[in-house]
Amino acid sequence: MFPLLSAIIFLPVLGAVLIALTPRARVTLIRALAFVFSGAALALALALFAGFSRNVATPQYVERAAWIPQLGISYFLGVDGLSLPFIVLTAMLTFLAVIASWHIELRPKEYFALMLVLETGVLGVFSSLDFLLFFLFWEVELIPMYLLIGTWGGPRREYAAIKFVIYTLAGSALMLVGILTLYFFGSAHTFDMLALRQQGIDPVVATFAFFLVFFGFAVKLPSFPFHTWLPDAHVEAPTAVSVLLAGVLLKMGGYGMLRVNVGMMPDVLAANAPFIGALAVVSILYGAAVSTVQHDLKSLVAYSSVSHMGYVLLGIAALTPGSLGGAAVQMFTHGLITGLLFLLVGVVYERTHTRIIASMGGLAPRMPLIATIFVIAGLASLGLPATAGFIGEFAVFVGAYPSLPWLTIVAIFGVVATAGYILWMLQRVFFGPPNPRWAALTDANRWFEVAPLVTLAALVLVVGIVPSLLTDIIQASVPGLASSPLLTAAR
Amino acid sequence: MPSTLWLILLLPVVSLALITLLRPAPRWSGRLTILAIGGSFVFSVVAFFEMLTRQQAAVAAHQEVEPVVSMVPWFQLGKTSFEVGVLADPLAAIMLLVVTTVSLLVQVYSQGYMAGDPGYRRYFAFMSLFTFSMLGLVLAPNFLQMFIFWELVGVSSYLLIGFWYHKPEAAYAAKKAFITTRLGDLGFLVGILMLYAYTGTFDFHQLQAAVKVGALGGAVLSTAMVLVFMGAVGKSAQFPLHVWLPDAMEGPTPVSALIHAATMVAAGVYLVARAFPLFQAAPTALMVVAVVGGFTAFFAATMGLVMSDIKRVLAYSTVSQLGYMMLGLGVGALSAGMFHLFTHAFFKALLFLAAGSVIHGAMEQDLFKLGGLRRHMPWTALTFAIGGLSLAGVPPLAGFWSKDEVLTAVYHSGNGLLLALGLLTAFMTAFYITRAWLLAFAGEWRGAAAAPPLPPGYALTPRPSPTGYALTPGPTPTGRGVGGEGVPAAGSEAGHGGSHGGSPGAHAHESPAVMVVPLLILAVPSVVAGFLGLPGANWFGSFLHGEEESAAEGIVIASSVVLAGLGILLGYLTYGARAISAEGLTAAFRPIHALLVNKYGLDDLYGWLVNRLYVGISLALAWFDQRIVDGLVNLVAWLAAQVGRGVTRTATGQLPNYALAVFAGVVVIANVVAVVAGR
Amino acid sequence: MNADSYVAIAFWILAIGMVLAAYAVVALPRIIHSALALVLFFFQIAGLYVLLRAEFIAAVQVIIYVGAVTVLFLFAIMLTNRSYAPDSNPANRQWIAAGVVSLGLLGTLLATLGRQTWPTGGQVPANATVLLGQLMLGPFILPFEIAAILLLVAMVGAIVIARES
Amino acid sequence: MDALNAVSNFISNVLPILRDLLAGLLNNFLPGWLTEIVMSIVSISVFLAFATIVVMSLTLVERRVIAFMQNRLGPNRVGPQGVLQPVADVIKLFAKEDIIPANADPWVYRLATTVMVIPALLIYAVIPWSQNMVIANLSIGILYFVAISSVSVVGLLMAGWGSNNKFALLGAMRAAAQVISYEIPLVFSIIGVAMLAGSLSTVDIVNAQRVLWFIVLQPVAFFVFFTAATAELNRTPFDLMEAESEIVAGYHVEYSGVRFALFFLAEYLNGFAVAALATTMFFGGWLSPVETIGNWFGWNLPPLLPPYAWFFLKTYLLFFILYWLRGTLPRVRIDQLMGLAWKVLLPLALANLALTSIGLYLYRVITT
Amino acid sequence: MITLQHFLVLSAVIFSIGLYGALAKRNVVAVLMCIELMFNAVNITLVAFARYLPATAGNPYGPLTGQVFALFIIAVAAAEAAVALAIILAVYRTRRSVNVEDVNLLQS
Repeated sequence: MFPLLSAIIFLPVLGAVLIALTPRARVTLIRALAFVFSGAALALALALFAGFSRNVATPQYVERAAWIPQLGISYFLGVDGLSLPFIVLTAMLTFLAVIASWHIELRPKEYFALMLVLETGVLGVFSSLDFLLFFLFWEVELIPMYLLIGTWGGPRREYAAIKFVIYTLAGSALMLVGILTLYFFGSAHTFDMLALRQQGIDPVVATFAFFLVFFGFAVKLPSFPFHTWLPDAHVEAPTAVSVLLAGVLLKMGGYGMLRVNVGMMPDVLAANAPFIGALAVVSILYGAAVSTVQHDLKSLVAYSSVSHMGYVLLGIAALTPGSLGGAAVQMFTHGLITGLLFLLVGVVYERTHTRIIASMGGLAPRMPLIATIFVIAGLASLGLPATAGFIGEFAVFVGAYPSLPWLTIVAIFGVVATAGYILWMLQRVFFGPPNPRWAALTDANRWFEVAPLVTLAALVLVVGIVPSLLTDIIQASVPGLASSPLLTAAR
Repeated sequence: MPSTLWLILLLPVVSLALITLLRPAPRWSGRLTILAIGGSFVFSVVAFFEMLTRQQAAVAAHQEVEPVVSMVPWFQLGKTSFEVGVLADPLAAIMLLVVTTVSLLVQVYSQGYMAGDPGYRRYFAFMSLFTFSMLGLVLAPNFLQMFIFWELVGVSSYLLIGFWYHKPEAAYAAKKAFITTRLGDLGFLVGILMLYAYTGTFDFHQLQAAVKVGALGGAVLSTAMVLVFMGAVGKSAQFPLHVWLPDAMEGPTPVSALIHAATMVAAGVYLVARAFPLFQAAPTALMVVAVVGGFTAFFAATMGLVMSDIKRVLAYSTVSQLGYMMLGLGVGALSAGMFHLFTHAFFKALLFLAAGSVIHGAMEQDLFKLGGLRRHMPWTALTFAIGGLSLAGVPPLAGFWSKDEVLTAVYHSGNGLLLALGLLTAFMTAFYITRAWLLAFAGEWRGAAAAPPLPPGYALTPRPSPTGYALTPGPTPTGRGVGGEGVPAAGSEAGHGGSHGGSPGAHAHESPAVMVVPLLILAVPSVVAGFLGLPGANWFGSFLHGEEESAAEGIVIASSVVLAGLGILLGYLTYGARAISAEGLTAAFRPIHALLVNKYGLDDLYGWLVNRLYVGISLALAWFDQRIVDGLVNLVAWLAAQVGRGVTRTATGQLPNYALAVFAGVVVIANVVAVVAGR
Repeated sequence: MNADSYVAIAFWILAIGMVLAAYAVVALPRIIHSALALVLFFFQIAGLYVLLRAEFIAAVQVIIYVGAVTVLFLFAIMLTNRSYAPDSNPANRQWIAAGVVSLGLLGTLLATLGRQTWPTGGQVPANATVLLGQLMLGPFILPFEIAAILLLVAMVGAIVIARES
Repeated sequence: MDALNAVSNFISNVLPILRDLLAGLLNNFLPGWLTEIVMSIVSISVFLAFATIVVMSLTLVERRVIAFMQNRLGPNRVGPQGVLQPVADVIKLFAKEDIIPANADPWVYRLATTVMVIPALLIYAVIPWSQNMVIANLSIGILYFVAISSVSVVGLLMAGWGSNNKFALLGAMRAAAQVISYEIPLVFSIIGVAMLAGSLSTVDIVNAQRVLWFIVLQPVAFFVFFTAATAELNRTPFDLMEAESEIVAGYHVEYSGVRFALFFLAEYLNGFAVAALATTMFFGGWLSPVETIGNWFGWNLPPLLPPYAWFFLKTYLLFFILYWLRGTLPRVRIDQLMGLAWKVLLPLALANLALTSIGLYLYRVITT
Repeated sequence: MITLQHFLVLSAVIFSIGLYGALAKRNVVAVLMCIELMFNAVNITLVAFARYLPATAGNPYGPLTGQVFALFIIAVAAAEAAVALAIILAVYRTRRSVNVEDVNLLQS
């Protein structure tokens, strides 16, 4: 059988190698290579999407090869309903990010190569079914991100990049301890994620491992109070990198929680659900409140991510089939919406050369297309029905309410707060009397600006109107995640 | 029948999609919208008559009328299947009729009113979106879909209020409207979640069945229904979430007529009506509905007394009338509430459109600057008067019958306080509408016709709309070609010639036919719609319920008529005959007047809550985030750096030192391990 | 006077000689003497290998250590230290600590060795050299090749580093 | 025939038989371990005497041969035809004063000679004078030779350093560099032979040549071996470290008397050992060529001479080549010296090795 | 009777002597020599294991792998010595010293 997953994962890195071999001066060729290889990965991911059996819960397209058999480590890939959406999302956002980076002038060779390497890392995380392989890809993604932020970022890029890397590394270091705890203290002695789901482990040890791993994912998610790297990283990162950071990298945290904390230790999660749910609710409201008073457009969107990923955490904490599915949907839709928002912030910044909200205003007549899409994205972000944002939030609420009613009710206040800061931001940036300072600005008028914006906006609407495209896949595996034999035995 | 319903629902979407994707010429977008909504209207009529037949058949068979339902699965997640579809029963059929009729007329009217606006196409796209959302709401078979379209009408309202987004007030009002209603939706959402958590369904009929078999009830149901009612409070601008509606008048007047008077704001009422069987099973919730409705009716009417903006007067009147409807529903009279909704839709739309005509013709909306317009715009004056009288409850106009039915129901409920509030409201309503009419149409012109100041670099484009000056950049007057200002809408050319710069009052003129005709059309139901619900021969109630309503109470009719008459008289004496000095009244009731003008300080309170308290807390949290949370992170980094700096001293650069340390470590560790392992 | 006795005699002679030579390497004040003591040590260790029936290793030991490595040392000494002064091989400031650590390590090692019972009676195959060759080109082919590459790299590297630019 | 065979056997194995005889004699009245010690001392004495005689003979022959080549007489006064000349030389050298330079490092200076001579003697342990006349038939015999011969480098450096003389030091370093460089092609050339024989043992290698001498199969290896060995021996034309015109006399410039004699001894012992090993590896060792050629044609010819006689004959003939070279060739330059090692001999040896491997592989494929 | 333990003790002693020298010597060449001592001490153990460990079933080479390891160590040691001495020469050329303490670029 054709190793479709391996092909998807390693095509980008192949492209990166080719780019690395291309002479520095041939910028067009470099762009074309990045375009072709990320596009090829996307095409294969869509093929995967098309070929995926919707009614099978177990991983498909499995590839398995012994790697370090002495330690039970293998090269083990597969997609199930949880990972497929994120593979597609990653491939798509990277492709769009490549397009949106078309005009990068500074070291385009390194830029595109790193972006493709990043894609490989992230795709690997979403496809790995071996815990060590998972961890490996988890770490692989860090370095290109560090360089992308640290080289192409804003004025405080080094600070932001180092903070990002060290924070994530701190998380992943603890996560590694957790992984090893699961390996050594479990009954299975394997890194096979599917086998780890079945294994027996001492509850105290499991709790220990749970929180170690949880911390690693919570940093990535990010959940309050581990979120402060995010605004810094976003504010400093270049547009396309922000898109990937918010659209894809954060999802690794939620994905990991679903895969590991829910999939392997649901009983521990159930025991600590109120605590984690409270963390989620704090994230939601705190993120929204802090968002409201941001002066920088980008950090506003960044904090909104904290808030939105709080819904994911809430869905996970609630641990009902519906809420888990909702969490997965919310992650996917947040990827689309926040990706779109960062792209928009990017094109606005391209024109105004400022991101300070107070200095904008009345931009809408100057850039109607950007404004229109910004409004669509904003409405989606605040969870308007018929946009993607609604599906995830609503599903999380529906799923979480029976399990954590009070926390859910408090969390719903986040919806209003979100509406508050999004609309206020729109009002201050786009509405109001036209500012003569911006009289000479143009609308998004270059293909590499328009294409990603329109694509993502269309997707936001399509997913909102026909969510079954997404939910059919998630439904295949995600709701069953919590039903490990262990959990049933514990209850 | 289901296909008819689907067509009703989907036609506006088609027009929305066509306008958005094809970007036709502005006037074609208007025509497209009218065509689509006209289609919806026709099918609504068809559906109505079909429903009528069914209903008669059901009555003949002594059965409850069976609703028409058509469902499609939407998506599935966890154990929940989310479905959408259409449902039609008599309630929905009436509402469809109201929505499509008023919509159609308002769209036609808009062709004149919005002519030449640069956002003409956008306007009609939004209008299509709104119509679609409203129809979806009306046809919703379950709470989920209700909520979805609930939000969608909210966003349509947001978009349309903020249509002239370059006006800071409009942008502000739009945001305020959305967020305020969303606050109510929050309760709505929690209510839905509660219901779902206890029954596992969103479907109205399954919920009713659950109530019937006793699976749902008691405190749970009451709580849930009160929460659901919160949604209605927000959307129907009931106290305490009414503050957005007057501000919403920043939108174009047809929008105010359609959305913020006739249809969308009635969605709250419709929601309560739709969930009425559930409310009936939760008397506490119903009581809350009645009290909130009654209080809002009175409360809003008081503010209507002192408003100077013609649209605001109407807005408060809307709030007040919505309170009536809620009151009616709250006391258990579904048909009374709905009937008032039905008549109110017509006469309030009429009033708004007439007010729009005034604004359009006189380019002024401050009552104290208007005056004497009946000579310049007789049709407008006439239709406004008809609407006003209907609102005031003068028999035999439509408003009289419906309001009377509500009051009768309140009377039957035996709650004296609510009845008193209702009657007082009737008096005040008559007074303020008389005041508004007299100030606008009687007397002499008091205002100027100066154009509002403009920001530098922008030229005023000659346009009939006074509230939304069109702004295009100086160097490129046509912008991206969105609705070129030179493109006149059908029939709107007439009488624009000297629309500005003339002597005071002289420029005022009657609106074009495309605007006047809808007024006249709307005037008809404003007069006669009440005959559908005559006490004793209540066709409306029987259509809704399949049974007769209770008879009228003479005393209620009498007192309401008398009070309305008194109100009109007082208004005439004050503002028409000047027998009573308005200033004197103001002076006499100075504290109250001030309170009313300041809207009881509620806006200020909310403003303080949001702008000071919430933003203050947010600022504090942002500070906390920067200094404490991030500070801790940086502290850890700083500590690590300090430790590193300290440990650096051991880095002598001397390899032997390092090697010594390594081997010393080896020795120590080896021995420790040996001791620990006991080997 | 059997074979074991010869082995024992040879072992003790070599062992004492080796320890003395090793000590001389460390203790002699002139670096050149240390290097020569090292040669002696290498030679003795080759003898020890012969005792252990590892003739091939012994030969390799002599070829590489005596013939190459020591010569390199001697070259290095001769190229860098022209002085015949008697203190060309001094101890540094941490020699006491180094002594303590070394003794500690020795103690640890000896204690560990003492606690363990070691197997006896293994047999080196008669055709050990042949087997060694088969091992190197069979199961250990990869390390063998890597060692070859390592040596090549080391050679090139040494030339590049040592060449006067 | 039996008697003839017995005589022939006695002649062929004269030394082992004598040794066993003596050991058996001693065992009668001495304890076993003492016998072993006595036997060891006797063997060593015999060997040393033999070595001394060989070296003396070599010096004499060299001087006479070179003289002949240079068309002069050479030493011919002491004894008949000057045969006692070496004895006179030895007496002269032993009688001289042993001078240690004042600035020298005395221990290193003294030890250097020992370190030079002992390996030279040790090499003889693996030289197979005949089937049974080998001191130690090591399984790694040839490797042993390589190993031991490399030790002399240390001695060179010790001598150079210990003298505390810049000419000595330079000479020593030149010599060391040269020896080390040539050791590499030397070893590679040996490997070809070892591959053909399938063993590193010298006895096995000789026995592997019963059908065909390896000089036929490995001419290149022989060339490389002999050239490299010449260079290792620091003999002309590779005697740069003793180039009088450049660095006076190289590393042993300060040595005199008996120590100088020991250097001399070591040099010639090494030279003879190299010749002996070349004989062993390429010329059939003790094997009689007569017998070998007879075997080709199926004739059972007698060996004509005892094995060790054949061996000595061949060895002396090879050593003659060294004289010949000395008499013929000029000294090379230092860069030519190194270039020859690295650019000519090493590639040749490697190519030879590759060809040998391929040939062996093909041979195995064909014969099996 | 010489047993494995004799060799191991010998190895330990030599290793410790080498360690002392490596830690306490000032001359880089001396340090390197002491490191060679340590290498050789390790080699003694490996070869001794090869001699004394009993053969295991299924492995025709038996404990001969010890000798293989020793060979690799010798190879690596040779490479190390070559490179190290080249470095020493290079350092000597720039600093005119072979004193370990003079090479302190790592000092912060």
